[in-house]
Amino acid sequence: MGTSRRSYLTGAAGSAFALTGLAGCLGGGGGSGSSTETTVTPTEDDPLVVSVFGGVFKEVLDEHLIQPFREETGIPVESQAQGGAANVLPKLESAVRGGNAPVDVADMSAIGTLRGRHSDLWMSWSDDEFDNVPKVSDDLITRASDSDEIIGVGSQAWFINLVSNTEVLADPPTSWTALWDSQYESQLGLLTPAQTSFLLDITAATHFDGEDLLSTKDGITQVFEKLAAVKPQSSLWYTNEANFEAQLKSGDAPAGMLYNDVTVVMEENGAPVTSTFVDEGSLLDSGRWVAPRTSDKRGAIVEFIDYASRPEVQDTVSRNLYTAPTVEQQHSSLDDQTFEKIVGPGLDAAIVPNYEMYIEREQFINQQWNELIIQS
Amino acid sequence: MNTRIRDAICRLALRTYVSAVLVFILLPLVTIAAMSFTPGEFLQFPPQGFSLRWYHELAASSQWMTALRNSLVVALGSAILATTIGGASAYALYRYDYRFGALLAGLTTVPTLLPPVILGVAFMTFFVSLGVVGQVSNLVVAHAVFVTPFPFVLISQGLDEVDRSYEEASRNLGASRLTTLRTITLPLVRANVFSGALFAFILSLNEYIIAWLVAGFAFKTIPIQIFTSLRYSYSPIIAAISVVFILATVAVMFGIDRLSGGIWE
Amino acid sequence: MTGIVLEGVDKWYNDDVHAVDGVSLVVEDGEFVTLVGPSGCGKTTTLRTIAGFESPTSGTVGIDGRDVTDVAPDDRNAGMVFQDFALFPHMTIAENVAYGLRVQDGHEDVDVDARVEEMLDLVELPGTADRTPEQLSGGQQQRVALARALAPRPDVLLLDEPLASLDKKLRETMQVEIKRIQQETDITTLLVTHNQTEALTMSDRIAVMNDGHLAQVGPPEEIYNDPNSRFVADFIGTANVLEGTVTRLDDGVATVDCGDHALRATADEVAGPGDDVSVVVRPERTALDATAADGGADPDVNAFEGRIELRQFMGDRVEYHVDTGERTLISVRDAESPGLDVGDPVVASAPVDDCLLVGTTDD
Amino acid sequence: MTDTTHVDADDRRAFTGSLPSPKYLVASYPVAMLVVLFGVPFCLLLVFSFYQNVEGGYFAPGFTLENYARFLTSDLYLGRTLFTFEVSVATALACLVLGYPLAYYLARLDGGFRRQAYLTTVVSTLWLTFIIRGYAWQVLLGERGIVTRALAALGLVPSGEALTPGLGALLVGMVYVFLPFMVLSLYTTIKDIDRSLEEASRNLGAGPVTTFLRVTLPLSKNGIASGTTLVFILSLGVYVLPRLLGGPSQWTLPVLIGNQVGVEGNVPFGAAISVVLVVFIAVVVGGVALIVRDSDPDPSDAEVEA
Repeated sequence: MGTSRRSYLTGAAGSAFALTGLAGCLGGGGGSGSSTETTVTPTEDDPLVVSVFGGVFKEVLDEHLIQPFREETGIPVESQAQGGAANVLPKLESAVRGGNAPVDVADMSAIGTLRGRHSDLWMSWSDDEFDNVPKVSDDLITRASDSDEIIGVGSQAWFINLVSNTEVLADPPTSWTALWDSQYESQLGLLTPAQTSFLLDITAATHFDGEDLLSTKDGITQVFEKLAAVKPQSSLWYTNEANFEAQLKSGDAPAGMLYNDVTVVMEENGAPVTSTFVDEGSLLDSGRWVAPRTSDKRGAIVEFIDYASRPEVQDTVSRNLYTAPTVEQQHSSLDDQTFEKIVGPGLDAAIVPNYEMYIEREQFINQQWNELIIQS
Repeated sequence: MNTRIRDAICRLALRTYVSAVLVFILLPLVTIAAMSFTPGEFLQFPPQGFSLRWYHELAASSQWMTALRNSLVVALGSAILATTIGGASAYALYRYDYRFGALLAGLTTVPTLLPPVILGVAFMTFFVSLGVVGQVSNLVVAHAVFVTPFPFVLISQGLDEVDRSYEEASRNLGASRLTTLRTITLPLVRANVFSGALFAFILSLNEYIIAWLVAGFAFKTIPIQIFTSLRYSYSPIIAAISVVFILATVAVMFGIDRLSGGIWE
Repeated sequence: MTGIVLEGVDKWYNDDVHAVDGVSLVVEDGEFVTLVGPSGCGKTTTLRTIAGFESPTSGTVGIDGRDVTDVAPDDRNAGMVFQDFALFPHMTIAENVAYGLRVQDGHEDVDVDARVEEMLDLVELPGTADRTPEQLSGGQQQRVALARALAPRPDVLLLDEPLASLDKKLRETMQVEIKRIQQETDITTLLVTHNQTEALTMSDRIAVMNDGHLAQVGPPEEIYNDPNSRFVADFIGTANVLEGTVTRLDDGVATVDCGDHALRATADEVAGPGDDVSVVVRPERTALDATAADGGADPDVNAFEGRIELRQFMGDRVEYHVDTGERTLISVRDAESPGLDVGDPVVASAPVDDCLLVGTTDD
Repeated sequence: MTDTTHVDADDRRAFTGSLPSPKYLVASYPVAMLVVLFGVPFCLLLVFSFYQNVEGGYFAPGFTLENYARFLTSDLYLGRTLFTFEVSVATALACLVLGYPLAYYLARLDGGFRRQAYLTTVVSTLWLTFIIRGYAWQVLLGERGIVTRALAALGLVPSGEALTPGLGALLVGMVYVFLPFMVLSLYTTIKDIDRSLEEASRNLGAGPVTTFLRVTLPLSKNGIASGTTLVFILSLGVYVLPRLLGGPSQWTLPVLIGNQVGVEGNVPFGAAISVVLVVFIAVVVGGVALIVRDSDPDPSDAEVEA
């Protein structure tokens, strides 16, 4: 592509602007110019709005993060459940373009954070605005592409592990190579779409000695060719965890890939399932606290993110959600047994997805992926 | 073969078949209803015991209640808007001749025949282009267009049955066009107007994909909330809200039926 | 002030249907005029043009001395009774009757109530105020429709086939009723009907309409006794019509060659020798006699020999169809007169004075 | 809708007077609303289908045929189009076969109450969100669902295996959702068939089957055409059921559109697929209208009954 991405964006923004002008009063002053200089203090009528993933996530974060934050700082705050990260971003993008982002802080997937960075959606901060953020693992901090400013701070991290039904499989698989093992023909539950599943990274790490291959289109094609061989083993390509959970529990799909935190909860509820940290490394995905740059509550946002990054808050959330804390291990006070259960051999042993690839080659990867999973 | 026996067999086969289809239609509803009364954590059929636990949890959940309120607001708004558009269109076409009358009728009826997802994408591009995103009114407008055919068709039917001489008599007695519309035409098609509005309401209430594409970030209607929840679990709370929705839908349908004096006859 | 004035009213539909063709008609104050004609002759369109539901292509409409051609229906003050009565089904009888007053400004409730009562008394339906239209019989609905039309004190009353949906007995009663009410209120009235009996019994004057234009306007007696065209003669009452050519004309008596007969008929100045004409004879002016009774020819009487083909007993009278070879003549006699049977040879005779010469065409 | 011979008296005044004709005033509201709120979005959909997608970002205004080229040259999308078509045809035919006897029975049922009760049952589900109905079938066809267990007990499916997601589950769900439309379409047609025609046929010695095939079926062809077309068109647009009851290999075009726009953030490509689907539907509707032009197969009429 000859034209730079940014010029496309400017064009798009320009046309949006023109139309906004046409729309007149409808836009409510759709000006999306930088408003980071002014900061408004949240009030009960206009609280700090934090959007988080739904389900158990919201329940736990409400109790162990939102509530304590309000009690300690007195800042009015309310949480909202957002849909799956993937479909939230386009809406957030349109909202920010319209100049009226509906939330002040969002718990965004790493990929979503980067997509937002491409579209220049996020507010940025310098390191010295925070006290606790420096304790967060560097891997889990996202910075602006043209400066050193922070735009996303690790909220939670979670592992995608190999999981299996202990009643059906006496000997649970421990290596990603199981996905290619005909012994598991039509038995595995696998995640879709590509940027949720990260099977490309897993394939590259398992069969191609690392991720360098994924930096070129040819390399990606090569990985896809290898990946095609997992199809016979798949009994279910799922987007809804609940779907696979039911089949895993029943033994319908006795093994597969699933979030460690979800599986641990199932296990504790008495389901015959186990979650295994994989030999080649489990896949580590994570969320970021981000703030749409159109928010006018910069002060409270910084305070909130810093509070969320406190080691003791991180530990409490981890104990309840079984997600991994995002602060470096030396700051964490989790006992070894808990740490083992939720972080396994540690953050460093994990496979970290090549997030940039999913964004730069989005269309190509999606097309290949759809052909892989849809076409029979 | 004896004709009478043959007829009897035919009739019996038909009746058996009809019963089977009715079971097929009712089974899912009955199952959901039964499961919503489970006291346990998980969906079970048959349920182990009877409890209103999940209905209490539903009522106590701010998420579900917010979604319910959103759904009702959107459905009410879009039903009203759709009824004004569909009603005006029906009235214009019934009252006057236009060279492009068929075009107006087509424009009014086509939105229901199009795949909703396409309407959703079209509205998304529309509101993004306008730079108006995340407003509740967006969804109201989108749903209104989607459901407009229903009030249009029902009110057209009603107007069709109204003898033109009622309006003429009114005009003849000195009533202006507007007074006639208000005191004669509208009262005579009132049942159709309400039926049309109720259809629009119920359709909007139950619509998912347009709502999902058009609704703002974090704005959830009940269908969106159900779909999102299904991602995480098959909680009996979904069965409970479904039962509430089924009852509401049946109640409204019953109302429509009473209003229009048996729409199926 | 003149009740209704139509001047050269023309109505075209879609440039190809000429529904009303240059109709000019004056209905005087307090007069009862009936517009009569077959279906599709344009009489209803004419009435609707007066009410304002149709707009004339050309010509003017005047009501009570005012040109209302471009006035909306609600400003014409022309009360109308519709064929199907059009009583508002969602209102009570009282609300129906009051409607015309309610939609006008400046009427006190007590006045409206008094007027409703007065009107219901007028149409002899007291005590029905709180019922709904569907609880009333057809005749009662008719009366309510009349009361409703009259309540706002219209300048003129327009009746569009008001009796068409009633059975015969009721129709006769209502003819009398409508006439009585019209006389009591002394309101200018235009009635549209296709029923000639209604026209004859109720009207001060009759306007016969055919194919969009007025064929003849005049008092009932004139229309009946002195039709100006074959159409009018045929449409109003029953008529024997004989076609032929004028061979002679003297002293207002024409001799017409009808093929098998040479008839003598009273002629208007319209006809001259060589004209194709029709001769009209009313059945009741035709005498029937047994053949043997008469031998010589009376120059003032036209006689036809024939046989009784059909005998219809009508209660007070008997109608005979006489086959005279080329045509069938209809004759009516009192029921008391001596009976004739089918097959009997007879002579049908009509005095020259009662044989009327009219043009062959409808004009 | 209006008789063409009637011309309102007010029209003339409109041309002679200075006020705008109420005729156009009345129509202007729905026309304006529909043009602005329906016509414009639809045109924008078309416009967006020529925009360029920006990877990792949004979209850029411009003109490219890339989106259409991508669709038309990809086995994936052409294959999905075929699949969507097949599923819709299968649904329409299954609804016809399953719905006809029921509609016939209801139309010929004498008792007012029983017919009312049955009809109410049939339409009771019609207005309920696809999501709840899809969810119900997910549960019923799940590995512990009673339908699954019943079928397993009959030896029709292996026991303990979920039937969802899968093609079977999708078809069951589709038929479940669209059967009421078909039944209502057929019901109104069959009800209007004069019963004495059937009796005459029986009277002439034809058996019930012959009577059905020679009399009832041909006379109800309008209902068959409109019901089948309606179900087919509505089936083409279903999004929720393939998502809830099918796996990726059961995804239809609407799901792909939803994914492009809502998940992959590729609005232009989603718009292009939408346009293709609309054209496809228009061609089908036009084709059906041509075939049964003189027998009034107005699908919107059938919808009305619904």
